[in-house]
Amino acid sequence: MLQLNRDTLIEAYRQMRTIRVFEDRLHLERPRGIIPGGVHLYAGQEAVAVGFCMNLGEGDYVASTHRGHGHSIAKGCDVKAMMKEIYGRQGGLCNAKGGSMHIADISKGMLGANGIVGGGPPLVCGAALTAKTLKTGGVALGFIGDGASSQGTTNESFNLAAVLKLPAVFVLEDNGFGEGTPSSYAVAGNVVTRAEGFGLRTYEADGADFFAVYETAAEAVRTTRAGEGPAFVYVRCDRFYGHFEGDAQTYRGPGELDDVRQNRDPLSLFRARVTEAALLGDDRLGAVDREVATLIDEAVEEATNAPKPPLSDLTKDVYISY
Amino acid sequence: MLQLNRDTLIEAYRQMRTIRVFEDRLHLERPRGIIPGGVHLYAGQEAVAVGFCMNLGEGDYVASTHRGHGHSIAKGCDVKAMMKEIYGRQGGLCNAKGGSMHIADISKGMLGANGIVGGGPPLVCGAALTAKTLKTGGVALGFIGDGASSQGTTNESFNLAAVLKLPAVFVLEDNGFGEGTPSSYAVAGNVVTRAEGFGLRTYEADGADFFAVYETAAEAVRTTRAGEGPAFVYVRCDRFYGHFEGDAQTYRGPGELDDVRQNRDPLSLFRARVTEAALLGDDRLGAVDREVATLIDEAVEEATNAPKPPLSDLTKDVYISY
Amino acid sequence: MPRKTIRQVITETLAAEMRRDPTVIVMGEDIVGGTGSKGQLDAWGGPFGTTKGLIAEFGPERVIDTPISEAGFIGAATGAALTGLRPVAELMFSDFFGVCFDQIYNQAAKLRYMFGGRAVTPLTIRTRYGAGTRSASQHSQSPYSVFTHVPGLKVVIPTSAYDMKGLLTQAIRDDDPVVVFEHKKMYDVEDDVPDDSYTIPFGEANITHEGDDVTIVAIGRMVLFANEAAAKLEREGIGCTVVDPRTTSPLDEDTIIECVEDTGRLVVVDEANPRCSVATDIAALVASKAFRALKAPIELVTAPHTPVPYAPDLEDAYIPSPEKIAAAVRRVMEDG
Amino acid sequence: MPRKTIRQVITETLAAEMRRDPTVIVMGEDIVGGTGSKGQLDAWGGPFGTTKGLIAEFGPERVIDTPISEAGFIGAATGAALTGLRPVAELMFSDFFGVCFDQIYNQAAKLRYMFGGRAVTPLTIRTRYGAGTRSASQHSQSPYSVFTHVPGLKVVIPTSAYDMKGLLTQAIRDDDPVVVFEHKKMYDVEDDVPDDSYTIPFGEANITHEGDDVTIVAIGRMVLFANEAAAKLEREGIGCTVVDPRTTSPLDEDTIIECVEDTGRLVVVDEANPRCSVATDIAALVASKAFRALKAPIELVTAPHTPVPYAPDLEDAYIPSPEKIAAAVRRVMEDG
Ligand SMILES: Cc1ncc(C[n+]2csc(CCOP(=O)(O)OP(=O)(O)O)c2C)c(N)n1
Ligand SMILES: Cc1ncc(C[n+]2csc(CCOP(=O)(O)OP(=O)(O)O)c2C)c(N)n1
Ligand SMILES: [Mg+2]
Ligand SMILES: [Mg+2]
Repeated sequence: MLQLNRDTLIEAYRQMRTIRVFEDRLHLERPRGIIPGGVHLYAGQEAVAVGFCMNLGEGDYVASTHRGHGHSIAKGCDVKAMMKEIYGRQGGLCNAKGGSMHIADISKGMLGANGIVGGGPPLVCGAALTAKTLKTGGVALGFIGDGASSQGTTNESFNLAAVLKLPAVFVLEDNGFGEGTPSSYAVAGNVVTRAEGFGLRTYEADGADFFAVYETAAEAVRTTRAGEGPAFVYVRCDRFYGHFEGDAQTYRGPGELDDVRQNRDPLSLFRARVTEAALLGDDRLGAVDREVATLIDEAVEEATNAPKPPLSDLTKDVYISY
Repeated sequence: MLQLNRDTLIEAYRQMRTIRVFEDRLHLERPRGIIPGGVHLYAGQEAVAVGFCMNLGEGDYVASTHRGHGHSIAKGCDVKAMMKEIYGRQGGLCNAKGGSMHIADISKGMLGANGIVGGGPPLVCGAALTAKTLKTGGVALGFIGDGASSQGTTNESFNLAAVLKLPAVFVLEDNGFGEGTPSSYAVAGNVVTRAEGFGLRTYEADGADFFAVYETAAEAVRTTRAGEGPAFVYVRCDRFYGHFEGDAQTYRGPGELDDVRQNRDPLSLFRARVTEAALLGDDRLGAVDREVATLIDEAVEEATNAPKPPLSDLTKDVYISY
Repeated sequence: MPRKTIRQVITETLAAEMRRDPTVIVMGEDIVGGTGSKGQLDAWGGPFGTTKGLIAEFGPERVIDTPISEAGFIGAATGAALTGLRPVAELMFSDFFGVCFDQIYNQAAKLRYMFGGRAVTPLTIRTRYGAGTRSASQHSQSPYSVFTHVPGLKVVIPTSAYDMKGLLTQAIRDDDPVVVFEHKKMYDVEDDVPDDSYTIPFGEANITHEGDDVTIVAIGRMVLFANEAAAKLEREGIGCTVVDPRTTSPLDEDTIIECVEDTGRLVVVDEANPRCSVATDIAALVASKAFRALKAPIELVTAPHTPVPYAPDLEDAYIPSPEKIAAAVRRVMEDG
Repeated sequence: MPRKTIRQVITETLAAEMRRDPTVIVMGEDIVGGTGSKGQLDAWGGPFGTTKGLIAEFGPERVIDTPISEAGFIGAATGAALTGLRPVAELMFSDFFGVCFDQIYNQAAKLRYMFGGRAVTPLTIRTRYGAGTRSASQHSQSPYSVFTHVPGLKVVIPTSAYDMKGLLTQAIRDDDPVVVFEHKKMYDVEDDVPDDSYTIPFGEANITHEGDDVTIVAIGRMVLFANEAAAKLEREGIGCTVVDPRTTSPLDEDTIIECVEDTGRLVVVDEANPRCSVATDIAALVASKAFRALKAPIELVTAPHTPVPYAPDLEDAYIPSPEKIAAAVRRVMEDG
């Protein structure tokens, strides 16, 4: 924690805060009926996306999941263009073709959210293969849900990455559930043992604790970049909202959600830690809060007012040439 | 070893010998051009199929691979009907529709060879689910190649079996290669650790040693049948012929194959053990050899002379009703 | 007769068949929801509530939440079918067939044939299709042509609650593997449905509108749109016969051919992509077997050769509409 | 001009493109064979020897033996294409598409569209199809209709060594995902092939036989059979134009339509299963866009709606033959 300078801390907070406010706001806006499609909110898991992506550079890649807003923001996607995308408007990051579940910005190394559970890990291997083949020094990082750990593609990718000694990092975010099904039920055995069995270097971190995530990420990314082969990081974390907006989360035990929100909020914990250690004061943090609030207000405002895409877009960009 | 009575030993030898002669004979017949399709021979791995299947009963199931002759014989498929199947003739176990790669006899609990690497493990889960749901006391056993351990379906099945606590046994036959690619290259890490990670009870045995396989199989099947959940058995073994007939095996090191044939032949090792221990004499074993030779001679003779299927069979048995 | 929605009828049918036959089980992702959790069981009943309530009556041995492993659990359903159960597996969205199709098309569909007729695979797969929910390219497709292409599979696409009950009952009792497609936007479609069980045989089309001028063969939700178009065209003096094949495999070729022989004109409507589709299949059937009856070129009204876009206006433009169907009918009327 | 087989030309083309562009890599199962073994490297060069020799020139960084994980490595090829490589992945048999199709149809094919045109995926998948090798139901199929159905994919089915070189070169240089189908029984087809590189554009059909009476559109190996039938029919006084579309996506609709307008009769030949197939696709195209030119019903000569059987006589009966094609041509001649 002490190794991080104030600018870095501010940056970490800003990003986590941006994700949180982005998601909180979508939670409020979604019932109003202006956002066309469903959204899977990342609130509660911010420390994971930010802790890892702050250890990545421009030449590094991330492949995400259906719950992709946090990863996208952390990997540097334009927040306003993301909002427009979710609103299905012109100026959307994917020209309103993809929506929440397909947010991507290849120029930022963000290879896309993915509507297919387990769709991402093979793409991670591919991006890592590019880095290795072209000797760019880059690494590719894949976020994986606990539910996705059951998909064949995930395990195929672990093996493939290990066989080809790819510079790939797989981050398993165990937020306790895949839809309404607990990971304690659907994920047998122990995923860290599995990853070891596939020949990956394994790490663990608590996803509520930004500093733990950051340090583990630094180590996993550093060793992977150094050519030590692919790594696997298990992170226990929690999502604050339902699987999708509208999910009543009745599969949670009584008081479970309150407990999580109270005791495992990565933003509160971060704030407590940095203020206690007198590294940042409420004034600096409050300034960030206000800046983020303005950014998200503007993003929603601009998205709401942005024009819809022209109908001619329907048949555009299927092919480059046909 | 001493727990096995003579009849059991004779039966084990007969089955291993049947597989060996069946495969040796196919190796000789294949170049003559009467057998229409390709074959993947099991010679060298006999102790695995027999050691496991002797621990199964009529109500138990086996799902096999593209290298399925040994498993089929060991699970009680009719040898002559198998031969006719491979020859593509009437009376074939699958009415000449499937050939070597699809030999099956559901009435014997043999759920089929499989042309798809990794195709079998999900079917194993299904048969085990039937046994569990209908409380038949049966178990389902899947043979898996080292190459197949890389397929997503295999790992999905491990997890599924563990989550549903299915009476399933997965037997990984590591014969060192998937086609021309060594398992030491293509299978990263350690498959036993993987299986543990998926929550399976794990065992290991040397596939050249019938007695080791048999004992391990007995334990794995017993515990699984007793409701302790799915098991995984890793067996190191060797195939004597190429991946398919025609494969020159140039991927093997100099002397490698000779060494394997000389020192890791499960039949020679079995014979040496039972004769040394004076459990069976060369006379008894020789009698089995002669009986098996006659059986295979007759099988080839009958298959060669069997009529071809009528053309009307082409459109039969696609559906039960349509 | 009681009015019921498609959603209700699915649950009711599953329950009825499970009561009738103890070998019927249902399995899929979150078809219960909350299995093993500290909260409520049956938290979801599937993402559209179609299996809600089953766990209470039949328990976790017969109503099984699976891990997210479609190849694994659909293959398991196949293996279970091969050995004595009669499983109903739910593939949450048919868009996901790409992760599990081997177990469907190389295993379930072919086992009986490859094993020389000595295997029975009474598997039912329930799955969802269709655009219109603003769910973009990977949750909005209609890939039933791929399933129809495969020998050994039967493919069912019900378009009313009445048909859903009869066809789903038949699917579960059928001894061949059957895939039932449910449109995400049709769960609230409501009509008269008897309480008692009944089956509708596969391969028997339903005529949902009658008229002398043009035959419209429509698939799935497009039957509703075709009926709308036909009602409108009737007021314009153009008579349409709307044919709902109900199952694309087997396909009721006779009814389609008879209708085209009566009307002399054919419009095929399919919300799937246009290449190698059910629409081209039906057009080819008529062009080869009822050619002499045709007075005008066959018109195909389909989605364009593009993925499904996210933005609402684009997605609406992607889906064939009653207006586009009517326009195609008018074109074939003008054309001959 | 030197005579070369399709097999030779594939290796030659891969090598040429790898020399030309350092971002081209090849990957697949046993495309080298023996990687990491104590024996010889390049023990296989793929099951048909099509990649033999590449490892010696380009080394293991660019010629990659993968584990048996089609979804994993084809997805990796997709991810590599997305980030700057130009991978050529080999799917050993197209029958295996069921284990990896998600990465092909939901990922590679759609990324560009879903990302609003801001992604390029220059992926080539080489794969094998076709019956006739006595390999039964899971190693003999021709599932190109499934790929053709998918917007975002290009589908190439070369039928000569000359075409293979030009089309494979184009596939590798193409910035869209392309799937190239190679027939297992055609690797020894030999014809004149220049040593220098050239490309054949996609969507341009090739006319392999000319005649006035009937248009035969044939796919893949069926082009050879159609040419055989056409030669025989010519001696009987029936003139056939044989059209080889070469690519089914994009499809050269214009040439097909022009030929049918010239001859007035159409026979479509396809070794794949008949439902929702490329054959029905072409028939539907003509029935909708060249209907007025047709003098007779369209004939489709295809495999039956069955899996591929093992026994040689059954398998031979499964595959369309020159005789069956000729019979269909005679039928359309009699019919109008
Ligand atoms: C192949 C596939 N199967 C099922 C789904 C439906 N689905 C979407 S998200 C999800 C749960 C994923 O759980 P997890 O991986 O833990 O991610 P989380 O939602 O917790 O972030 C499921 C089953 C899907 N999108 N793709
Ligand atoms: C899905 C799939 N991929 C590839 C193949 C081609 N293939 C057939 S056998 C084989 C090797 C299998 O190796 P292993 O599992 O070790 O079994 P073994 O041949 O050693 O018995 C391969 C790659 C296939 N049949 N199916
Ligand atoms: Mg989760
Ligand atoms: Mg092996």
